[in-house]
Amino acid sequence: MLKVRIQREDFDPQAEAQALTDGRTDVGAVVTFTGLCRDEGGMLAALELEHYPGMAEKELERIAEEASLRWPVQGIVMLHRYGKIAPGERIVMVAASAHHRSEAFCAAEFLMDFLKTSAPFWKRQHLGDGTSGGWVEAKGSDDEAAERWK
Amino acid sequence: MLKVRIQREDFDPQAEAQALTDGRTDVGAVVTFTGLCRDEGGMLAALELEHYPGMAEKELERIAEEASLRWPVQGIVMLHRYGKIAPGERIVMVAASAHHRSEAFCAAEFLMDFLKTSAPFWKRQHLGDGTSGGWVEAKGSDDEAAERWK
Amino acid sequence: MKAVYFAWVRERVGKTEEDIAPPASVATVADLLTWLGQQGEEYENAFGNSKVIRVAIDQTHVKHDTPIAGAREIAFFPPMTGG
Amino acid sequence: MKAVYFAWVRERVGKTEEDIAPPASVATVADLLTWLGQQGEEYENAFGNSKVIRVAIDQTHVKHDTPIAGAREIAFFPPMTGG
Repeated sequence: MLKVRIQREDFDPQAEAQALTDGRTDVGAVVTFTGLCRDEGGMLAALELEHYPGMAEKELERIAEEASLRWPVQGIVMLHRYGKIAPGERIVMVAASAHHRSEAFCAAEFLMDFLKTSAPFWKRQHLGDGTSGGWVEAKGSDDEAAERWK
Repeated sequence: MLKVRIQREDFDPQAEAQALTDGRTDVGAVVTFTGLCRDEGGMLAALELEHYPGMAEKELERIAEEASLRWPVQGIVMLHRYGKIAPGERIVMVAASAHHRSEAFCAAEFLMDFLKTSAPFWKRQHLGDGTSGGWVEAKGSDDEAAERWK
Repeated sequence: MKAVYFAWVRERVGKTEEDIAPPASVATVADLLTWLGQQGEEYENAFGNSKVIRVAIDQTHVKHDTPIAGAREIAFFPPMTGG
Repeated sequence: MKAVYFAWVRERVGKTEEDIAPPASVATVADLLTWLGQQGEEYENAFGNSKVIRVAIDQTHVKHDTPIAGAREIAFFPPMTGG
Protein backbone atom coordinates (compact mmCIF):
# COMPACT_ATOMS: atom_id res chain seq x y z
CA MET A 1 0.00 0.00 0.00
CA LEU A 2 1.62 3.21 -1.19
CA LYS A 3 -0.39 6.34 -0.42
CA VAL A 4 0.64 9.80 -1.51
CA ARG A 5 -1.41 12.97 -1.08
CA ILE A 6 -0.85 16.69 -1.35
CA GLN A 7 -3.48 18.90 0.22
CA ARG A 8 -4.08 22.28 1.75
CA GLU A 9 -5.90 20.94 4.84
CA ASP A 10 -4.37 19.39 7.93
CA PHE A 11 -4.19 15.59 8.20
CA ASP A 12 -4.53 13.08 11.04
CA PRO A 13 -1.22 11.24 11.54
CA GLN A 14 -2.74 8.53 13.71
CA ALA A 15 -5.56 7.74 11.27
CA GLU A 16 -2.96 7.47 8.52
CA ALA A 17 -0.69 5.26 10.61
CA GLN A 18 -3.64 3.19 11.80
CA ALA A 19 -4.62 2.45 8.19
CA LEU A 20 -1.26 0.66 7.79
CA THR A 21 -2.17 -1.94 10.40
CA ASP A 22 -5.99 -2.10 10.37
CA GLY A 23 -7.25 -5.63 9.91
CA ARG A 24 -3.73 -7.00 9.58
CA THR A 25 -1.75 -9.29 11.86
CA ASP A 26 1.48 -9.38 9.86
CA VAL A 27 2.85 -5.91 10.60
CA GLY A 28 5.60 -5.75 13.23
CA ALA A 29 6.76 -2.15 13.02
CA VAL A 30 5.35 1.24 12.11
CA VAL A 31 7.54 4.34 11.99
CA THR A 32 6.00 7.78 11.51
CA PHE A 33 7.63 11.13 10.97
CA THR A 34 5.68 14.36 11.38
CA GLY A 35 7.21 17.70 10.43
CA LEU A 36 5.78 20.84 12.01
CA CYS A 37 6.14 24.56 11.50
CA ARG A 38 8.43 26.08 14.16
CA ASP A 39 8.06 29.71 15.23
CA GLU A 40 11.86 30.22 15.21
CA GLY A 41 11.91 31.77 18.64
CA GLY A 42 8.75 33.79 18.03
CA MET A 43 10.13 35.45 14.89
CA LEU A 44 7.98 33.51 12.42
CA ALA A 45 4.29 34.26 11.83
CA ALA A 46 3.75 31.59 9.16
CA LEU A 47 5.32 29.53 6.43
CA GLU A 48 3.86 29.56 2.95
CA LEU A 49 4.35 26.38 0.98
CA GLU A 50 4.35 26.57 -2.80
CA HIS A 51 4.42 23.39 -4.88
CA TYR A 52 4.40 22.24 -8.50
CA PRO A 53 1.02 20.53 -8.87
CA GLY A 54 1.26 17.30 -10.80
CA MET A 55 5.01 16.96 -10.50
CA ALA A 56 4.92 17.06 -6.69
CA GLU A 57 2.57 14.05 -6.57
CA LYS A 58 4.67 12.24 -9.17
CA GLU A 59 7.87 12.82 -7.23
CA LEU A 60 6.37 11.59 -3.96
CA GLU A 61 5.11 8.48 -5.75
CA ARG A 62 8.54 7.91 -7.28
CA ILE A 63 10.22 8.24 -3.87
CA ALA A 64 7.68 5.87 -2.25
CA GLU A 65 8.24 3.30 -5.01
CA GLU A 66 12.00 3.58 -4.68
CA ALA A 67 11.75 2.99 -0.92
CA SER A 68 9.54 -0.06 -1.46
CA LEU A 69 12.15 -1.51 -3.86
CA ARG A 70 14.97 -0.96 -1.37
CA TRP A 71 13.30 -2.39 1.74
CA PRO A 72 10.59 -5.00 2.24
CA VAL A 73 8.05 -2.46 3.44
CA GLN A 74 4.39 -3.37 3.77
CA GLY A 75 3.00 0.15 3.45
CA ILE A 76 4.05 3.73 2.89
CA VAL A 77 2.22 7.01 3.46
CA MET A 78 3.47 10.41 2.31
CA LEU A 79 1.35 13.50 2.93
CA HIS A 80 2.41 17.08 2.31
CA ARG A 81 0.46 20.29 2.79
CA TYR A 82 0.67 23.50 0.82
CA GLY A 83 -0.52 27.05 1.45
CA LYS A 84 -0.07 29.09 4.60
CA ILE A 85 0.88 27.14 7.72
CA ALA A 86 1.10 28.65 11.20
CA PRO A 87 3.68 27.73 13.87
CA GLY A 88 2.69 24.52 15.62
CA GLU A 89 0.80 23.19 12.60
CA ARG A 90 1.78 20.03 10.74
CA ILE A 91 3.44 20.38 7.33
CA VAL A 92 4.34 16.86 6.32
CA MET A 93 4.14 13.26 7.44
CA VAL A 94 5.61 10.03 6.22
CA ALA A 95 4.99 6.56 7.62
CA ALA A 96 6.38 3.14 6.78
CA SER A 97 5.30 -0.28 8.02
CA ALA A 98 7.29 -3.51 7.82
CA HIS A 99 7.94 -6.81 9.55
CA HIS A 100 10.97 -5.45 11.38
CA ARG A 101 11.92 -2.13 12.87
CA SER A 102 15.15 -1.47 10.98
CA GLU A 103 13.35 -1.67 7.63
CA ALA A 104 10.61 0.70 8.78
CA PHE A 105 13.12 3.18 10.23
CA CYS A 106 15.33 3.13 7.11
CA ALA A 107 12.39 3.55 4.75
CA ALA A 108 10.94 6.47 6.73
CA GLU A 109 14.30 8.29 6.86
CA PHE A 110 14.85 7.66 3.17
CA LEU A 111 11.39 9.03 2.34
CA MET A 112 12.08 12.24 4.25
CA ASP A 113 15.61 12.72 2.89
CA PHE A 114 14.41 12.48 -0.69
CA LEU A 115 11.21 14.41 -0.11
CA LYS A 116 13.40 17.27 1.15
CA THR A 117 15.76 17.25 -1.82
CA SER A 118 13.63 16.20 -4.79
CA ALA A 119 9.95 16.95 -4.21
CA PRO A 120 9.07 20.33 -5.77
CA PHE A 121 8.00 22.32 -2.70
CA TRP A 122 9.30 25.73 -1.65
CA LYS A 123 8.91 27.50 1.67
CA ARG A 124 8.67 31.22 2.18
CA GLN A 125 8.67 32.84 5.59
CA HIS A 126 6.21 35.42 6.84
CA LEU A 127 7.60 37.30 9.80
CA GLY A 128 5.85 38.44 12.95
CA ASP A 129 6.27 42.10 12.01
CA GLY A 130 4.19 41.59 8.85
CA THR A 131 7.11 41.53 6.42
CA SER A 132 8.24 38.64 4.27
CA GLY A 133 11.30 36.83 5.53
CA GLY A 134 11.94 35.64 2.00
CA TRP A 135 12.36 32.16 0.60
CA VAL A 136 13.93 29.50 2.78
CA GLU A 137 17.30 28.44 1.40
CA ALA A 138 18.07 24.80 0.71
CA LYS A 139 20.42 23.26 3.27
CA GLY A 140 23.62 21.42 2.41
CA SER A 141 22.86 19.05 5.29
CA ASP A 142 19.75 17.88 3.42
CA ASP A 143 21.79 17.08 0.31
CA GLU A 144 24.26 15.16 2.48
CA ALA A 145 21.43 13.23 4.12
CA ALA A 146 20.14 12.19 0.69
CA GLU A 147 23.66 11.36 -0.54
CA ARG A 148 24.16 8.65 2.08
CA TRP A 149 21.55 6.42 0.40
CA LYS A 150 23.42 6.35 -2.93
CA MET B 1 9.61 15.90 28.91
CA LEU B 2 10.60 12.29 29.47
CA LYS B 3 7.69 9.91 29.92
CA VAL B 4 8.06 6.23 30.66
CA ARG B 5 5.25 3.82 31.44
CA ILE B 6 4.77 0.08 31.68
CA GLN B 7 1.21 -1.18 31.66
CA ARG B 8 -0.95 -4.16 30.81
CA GLU B 9 -3.51 -2.12 28.81
CA ASP B 10 -3.19 -0.86 25.26
CA PHE B 11 -2.09 2.73 24.67
CA ASP B 12 -2.97 5.43 22.14
CA PRO B 13 0.11 6.30 20.06
CA GLN B 14 -1.39 9.46 18.64
CA ALA B 15 -2.45 10.83 22.03
CA GLU B 16 1.09 10.18 23.26
CA ALA B 17 2.68 11.79 20.21
CA GLN B 18 0.23 14.69 20.37
CA ALA B 19 1.26 15.42 23.95
CA LEU B 20 4.78 16.15 22.65
CA THR B 21 3.55 19.08 20.55
CA ASP B 22 0.39 20.31 22.34
CA GLY B 23 0.53 24.02 23.05
CA ARG B 24 4.06 24.30 21.66
CA THR B 25 5.32 26.09 18.57
CA ASP B 26 8.99 25.13 18.87
CA VAL B 27 8.83 21.46 17.82
CA GLY B 28 9.91 20.73 14.24
CA ALA B 29 9.96 16.94 14.14
CA VAL B 30 8.22 14.03 15.83
CA VAL B 31 9.25 10.43 15.15
CA THR B 32 7.20 7.55 16.51
CA PHE B 33 7.88 3.85 16.49
CA THR B 34 5.14 1.33 17.24
CA GLY B 35 5.93 -2.36 17.63
CA LEU B 36 3.11 -4.84 17.10
CA CYS B 37 2.58 -8.55 17.65
CA ARG B 38 2.89 -10.48 14.36
CA ASP B 39 1.07 -13.76 13.84
CA GLU B 40 4.15 -15.32 12.15
CA GLY B 41 2.17 -16.57 9.18
CA GLY B 42 -0.80 -17.67 11.32
CA MET B 43 1.34 -19.86 13.59
CA LEU B 44 1.21 -17.57 16.62
CA ALA B 45 -1.85 -17.27 18.87
CA ALA B 46 -0.34 -14.75 21.30
CA LEU B 47 2.80 -13.41 22.88
CA GLU B 48 3.15 -13.28 26.64
CA LEU B 49 5.36 -10.49 27.94
CA GLU B 50 7.03 -10.93 31.31
CA HIS B 51 8.94 -8.05 32.89
CA TYR B 52 10.91 -7.20 36.01
CA PRO B 53 8.71 -4.64 37.77
CA GLY B 54 10.70 -1.75 39.15
CA MET B 55 13.82 -2.45 37.15
CA ALA B 56 12.00 -2.26 33.81
CA GLU B 57 10.81 1.29 34.57
CA LYS B 58 14.27 2.25 35.79
CA GLU B 59 15.93 0.91 32.64
CA LEU B 60 13.51 2.74 30.34
CA GLU B 61 14.16 5.96 32.29
CA ARG B 62 17.89 5.42 32.05
CA ILE B 63 17.66 4.87 28.27
CA ALA B 64 15.45 7.95 27.82
CA GLU B 65 17.90 10.06 29.83
CA GLU B 66 20.85 8.76 27.86
CA ALA B 67 19.09 9.66 24.57
CA SER B 68 18.33 13.15 25.86
CA LEU B 69 22.02 13.64 26.69
CA ARG B 70 23.12 12.47 23.24
CA TRP B 71 20.69 14.53 21.14
CA PRO B 72 18.92 17.84 21.75
CA VAL B 73 15.51 16.21 22.01
CA GLN B 74 12.53 18.13 23.33
CA GLY B 75 10.51 15.14 24.49
CA ILE B 76 10.65 11.37 24.77
CA VAL B 77 7.92 8.80 25.32
CA MET B 78 8.54 5.12 26.02
CA LEU B 79 5.59 2.79 26.66
CA HIS B 80 5.75 -0.97 26.98
CA ARG B 81 2.98 -3.45 27.68
CA TYR B 82 3.15 -6.71 29.57
CA GLY B 83 0.85 -9.73 29.78
CA LYS B 84 -0.78 -11.59 26.91
CA ILE B 85 -0.85 -9.78 23.59
CA ALA B 86 -2.68 -11.04 20.50
CA PRO B 87 -1.46 -10.71 16.90
CA GLY B 88 -2.20 -7.24 15.56
CA GLU B 89 -2.03 -5.64 19.02
CA ARG B 90 0.53 -3.02 20.00
CA ILE B 91 3.39 -4.07 22.30
CA VAL B 92 5.62 -1.02 22.53
CA MET B 93 5.95 2.54 21.37
CA VAL B 94 8.66 5.14 21.53
CA ALA B 95 8.47 8.73 20.35
CA ALA B 96 10.99 11.54 20.21
CA SER B 97 10.48 15.21 19.37
CA ALA B 98 13.16 17.72 18.41
CA HIS B 99 13.87 20.82 16.37
CA HIS B 100 15.19 18.79 13.44
CA ARG B 101 14.38 15.45 11.92
CA SER B 102 17.79 13.78 12.17
CA GLU B 103 17.84 14.25 15.94
CA ALA B 104 14.34 12.83 16.34
CA PHE B 105 15.11 9.84 14.08
CA CYS B 106 18.40 9.06 15.83
CA ALA B 107 16.87 9.33 19.29
CA ALA B 108 13.92 7.08 18.40
CA GLU B 109 16.18 4.40 16.90
CA PHE B 110 18.52 4.58 19.87
CA LEU B 111 15.58 4.20 22.29
CA MET B 112 14.38 1.06 20.51
CA ASP B 113 17.84 -0.48 20.13
CA PHE B 114 18.54 -0.17 23.84
CA LEU B 115 15.04 -1.07 24.92
CA LYS B 116 15.49 -4.34 23.01
CA THR B 117 18.85 -5.18 24.55
CA SER B 118 18.73 -3.79 28.08
CA ALA B 119 15.14 -3.41 29.30
CA PRO B 120 14.14 -6.50 31.33
CA PHE B 121 11.28 -7.90 29.25
CA TRP B 122 10.93 -11.44 27.95
CA LYS B 123 8.58 -12.81 25.32
CA ARG B 124 7.10 -16.26 25.24
CA GLN B 125 5.10 -17.59 22.34
CA HIS B 126 1.71 -19.27 22.52
CA LEU B 127 1.02 -21.26 19.38
CA GLY B 128 -2.24 -21.63 17.47
CA ASP B 129 -2.45 -25.33 18.37
CA GLY B 130 -2.62 -24.47 22.09
CA THR B 131 0.97 -25.41 22.89
CA SER B 132 3.72 -23.12 24.09
CA GLY B 133 6.24 -22.15 21.44
CA GLY B 134 8.72 -21.44 24.22
CA TRP B 135 10.68 -18.31 25.02
CA VAL B 136 11.76 -16.06 22.18
CA GLU B 137 15.54 -16.12 21.79
CA ALA B 138 17.52 -12.88 21.78
CA LYS B 139 18.77 -11.90 18.34
CA GLY B 140 22.37 -11.09 17.47
CA SER B 141 21.07 -8.41 15.12
CA ASP B 142 19.63 -6.55 18.13
CA ASP B 143 23.01 -6.59 19.88
CA GLU B 144 24.64 -5.29 16.70
CA ALA B 145 22.03 -2.53 16.41
CA ALA B 146 22.83 -1.40 19.96
CA GLU B 147 26.59 -1.69 19.38
CA ARG B 148 26.58 0.94 16.64
CA TRP B 149 25.79 3.68 19.16
CA LYS B 150 28.90 3.00 21.25
CA MET C 1 6.76 24.97 -25.45
CA LYS C 2 5.34 26.05 -22.11
CA ALA C 3 7.68 27.48 -19.50
CA VAL C 4 6.54 27.41 -15.87
CA TYR C 5 8.22 29.20 -12.99
CA PHE C 6 8.16 28.62 -9.23
CA ALA C 7 9.20 30.36 -6.02
CA TRP C 8 11.68 33.21 -6.51
CA VAL C 9 12.14 32.39 -10.20
CA ARG C 10 8.42 33.03 -10.64
CA GLU C 11 8.62 36.24 -8.61
CA ARG C 12 11.60 37.60 -10.54
CA VAL C 13 10.14 36.76 -13.96
CA GLY C 14 6.81 38.12 -12.79
CA LYS C 15 4.78 35.31 -14.38
CA THR C 16 3.70 31.82 -13.37
CA GLU C 17 3.90 30.50 -16.93
CA GLU C 18 4.19 31.51 -20.57
CA ASP C 19 4.70 30.07 -24.04
CA ILE C 20 8.27 30.43 -25.23
CA ALA C 21 9.76 29.91 -28.71
CA PRO C 22 13.54 29.74 -28.50
CA PRO C 23 15.49 29.65 -31.79
CA ALA C 24 16.65 26.30 -33.20
CA SER C 25 20.19 26.92 -31.94
CA VAL C 26 18.93 26.43 -28.37
CA ALA C 27 19.49 22.69 -27.97
CA THR C 28 20.00 21.97 -24.27
CA VAL C 29 18.62 23.09 -20.94
CA ALA C 30 21.82 25.11 -20.45
CA ASP C 31 21.30 26.86 -23.81
CA LEU C 32 17.74 27.64 -22.84
CA LEU C 33 18.77 29.12 -19.49
CA THR C 34 21.27 31.38 -21.28
CA TRP C 35 18.67 32.41 -23.86
CA LEU C 36 16.04 33.09 -21.19
CA GLY C 37 18.51 35.28 -19.30
CA GLN C 38 18.72 37.49 -22.38
CA GLN C 39 14.97 38.14 -22.67
CA GLY C 40 14.92 41.28 -20.53
CA GLU C 41 15.90 42.64 -17.17
CA GLU C 42 13.51 40.52 -15.14
CA TYR C 43 14.76 37.38 -16.92
CA GLU C 44 18.38 38.37 -16.38
CA ASN C 45 17.52 38.81 -12.72
CA ALA C 46 15.93 35.34 -12.56
CA PHE C 47 18.38 33.38 -14.74
CA GLY C 48 21.62 35.35 -14.38
CA ASN C 49 23.07 32.80 -11.93
CA SER C 50 21.77 29.86 -13.93
CA LYS C 51 23.82 27.23 -12.06
CA VAL C 52 21.44 27.38 -9.09
CA ILE C 53 18.31 26.92 -11.20
CA ARG C 54 16.73 23.46 -11.17
CA VAL C 55 14.85 22.34 -14.26
CA ALA C 56 12.16 19.75 -14.94
CA ILE C 57 11.03 18.67 -18.41
CA ASP C 58 7.48 17.37 -18.48
CA GLN C 59 7.56 17.08 -14.69
CA THR C 60 10.79 15.08 -14.43
CA HIS C 61 14.03 16.51 -13.00
CA VAL C 62 16.72 16.94 -15.69
CA LYS C 63 20.34 18.07 -15.73
CA HIS C 64 21.48 21.17 -17.55
CA ASP C 65 23.06 19.18 -20.38
CA THR C 66 19.76 17.49 -21.28
CA PRO C 67 18.40 18.22 -24.81
CA ILE C 68 15.10 20.07 -24.85
CA ALA C 69 13.84 18.62 -28.13
CA GLY C 70 10.27 17.35 -27.76
CA ALA C 71 9.65 19.04 -24.41
CA ARG C 72 6.12 20.26 -23.88
CA GLU C 73 6.48 21.81 -20.41
CA ILE C 74 9.75 23.07 -18.94
CA ALA C 75 9.76 24.17 -15.30
CA PHE C 76 12.36 26.42 -13.64
CA PHE C 77 12.76 26.71 -9.89
CA PRO C 78 15.26 27.11 -7.04
CA PRO C 79 16.51 24.14 -4.99
CA MET C 80 13.58 22.57 -3.17
CA THR C 81 12.82 23.30 0.47
CA GLY C 82 9.76 21.21 1.30
CA GLY C 83 9.25 18.84 4.20
CA MET D 1 19.84 -11.63 50.22
CA LYS D 2 16.83 -12.03 47.96
CA ALA D 3 17.21 -13.89 44.66
CA VAL D 4 14.60 -13.24 41.94
CA TYR D 5 14.19 -15.23 38.75
CA PHE D 6 12.61 -14.40 35.40
CA ALA D 7 11.54 -16.15 32.21
CA TRP D 8 13.05 -19.62 31.71
CA VAL D 9 15.36 -19.19 34.72
CA ARG D 10 12.23 -18.81 36.87
CA GLU D 11 10.58 -21.79 35.20
CA ARG D 12 13.58 -24.06 35.66
CA VAL D 13 14.16 -23.08 39.29
CA GLY D 14 10.41 -23.36 39.86
CA LYS D 15 10.21 -20.19 41.98
CA THR D 16 9.84 -16.49 41.34
CA GLU D 17 12.01 -15.51 44.33
CA GLU D 18 13.62 -16.82 47.49
CA ASP D 19 16.04 -15.83 50.23
CA ILE D 20 19.50 -17.27 49.69
CA ALA D 21 22.48 -17.41 52.05
CA PRO D 22 25.63 -18.33 50.12
CA PRO D 23 28.80 -19.04 52.14
CA ALA D 24 31.36 -16.27 52.64
CA SER D 25 33.60 -17.76 49.94
CA VAL D 26 31.04 -16.70 47.30
CA ALA D 27 32.39 -13.24 46.44
CA THR D 28 31.32 -12.41 42.88
CA VAL D 29 28.33 -12.89 40.64
CA ALA D 30 30.24 -15.69 38.88
CA ASP D 31 30.86 -17.45 42.23
CA LEU D 32 27.18 -17.10 43.05
CA LEU D 33 26.11 -18.59 39.70
CA THR D 34 28.40 -21.58 40.31
CA TRP D 35 27.09 -22.01 43.86
CA LEU D 36 23.46 -21.73 42.75
CA GLY D 37 24.08 -24.41 40.10
CA GLN D 38 25.02 -26.79 42.91
CA GLN D 39 21.81 -26.37 44.91
CA GLY D 40 19.90 -29.22 43.28
CA GLU D 41 18.81 -30.55 39.90
CA GLU D 42 16.46 -27.68 39.05
CA TYR D 43 19.24 -25.17 39.85
CA GLU D 44 21.75 -27.11 37.79
CA ASN D 45 19.23 -27.03 34.97
CA ALA D 46 18.81 -23.26 35.32
CA PHE D 47 22.41 -22.22 35.98
CA GLY D 48 24.43 -25.00 34.32
CA ASN D 49 25.24 -22.82 31.32
CA SER D 50 25.89 -19.76 33.46
CA LYS D 51 27.51 -17.70 30.68
CA VAL D 52 24.12 -16.97 29.13
CA ILE D 53 22.56 -15.80 32.41
CA ARG D 54 22.18 -12.04 32.86
CA VAL D 55 22.33 -10.64 36.37
CA ALA D 56 21.11 -7.44 38.02
CA ILE D 57 22.03 -6.34 41.54
CA ASP D 58 19.45 -4.09 43.13
CA GLN D 59 17.87 -3.56 39.70
CA THR D 60 21.03 -2.55 37.86
CA HIS D 61 22.72 -4.75 35.23
CA VAL D 62 26.08 -6.11 36.41
CA LYS D 63 28.84 -8.20 34.88
CA HIS D 64 29.76 -11.62 36.19
CA ASP D 65 32.96 -10.34 37.83
CA THR D 66 31.03 -7.87 40.02
CA PRO D 67 31.30 -8.43 43.81
CA ILE D 68 28.01 -9.28 45.49
CA ALA D 69 28.84 -7.77 48.87
CA GLY D 70 26.05 -5.51 50.10
CA ALA D 71 23.51 -6.72 47.52
CA ARG D 72 19.93 -6.81 48.76
CA GLU D 73 18.23 -8.18 45.61
CA ILE D 74 19.96 -10.22 42.91
CA ALA D 75 18.00 -11.02 39.75
CA PHE D 76 18.79 -13.79 37.25
CA PHE D 77 17.34 -13.92 33.76
CA PRO D 78 18.02 -14.82 30.11
CA PRO D 79 18.99 -12.20 27.50
CA MET D 80 16.13 -9.74 27.14
CA THR D 81 13.61 -9.97 24.30
CA GLY D 82 11.23 -7.06 24.80
CA GLY D 83 10.15 -4.46 22.29
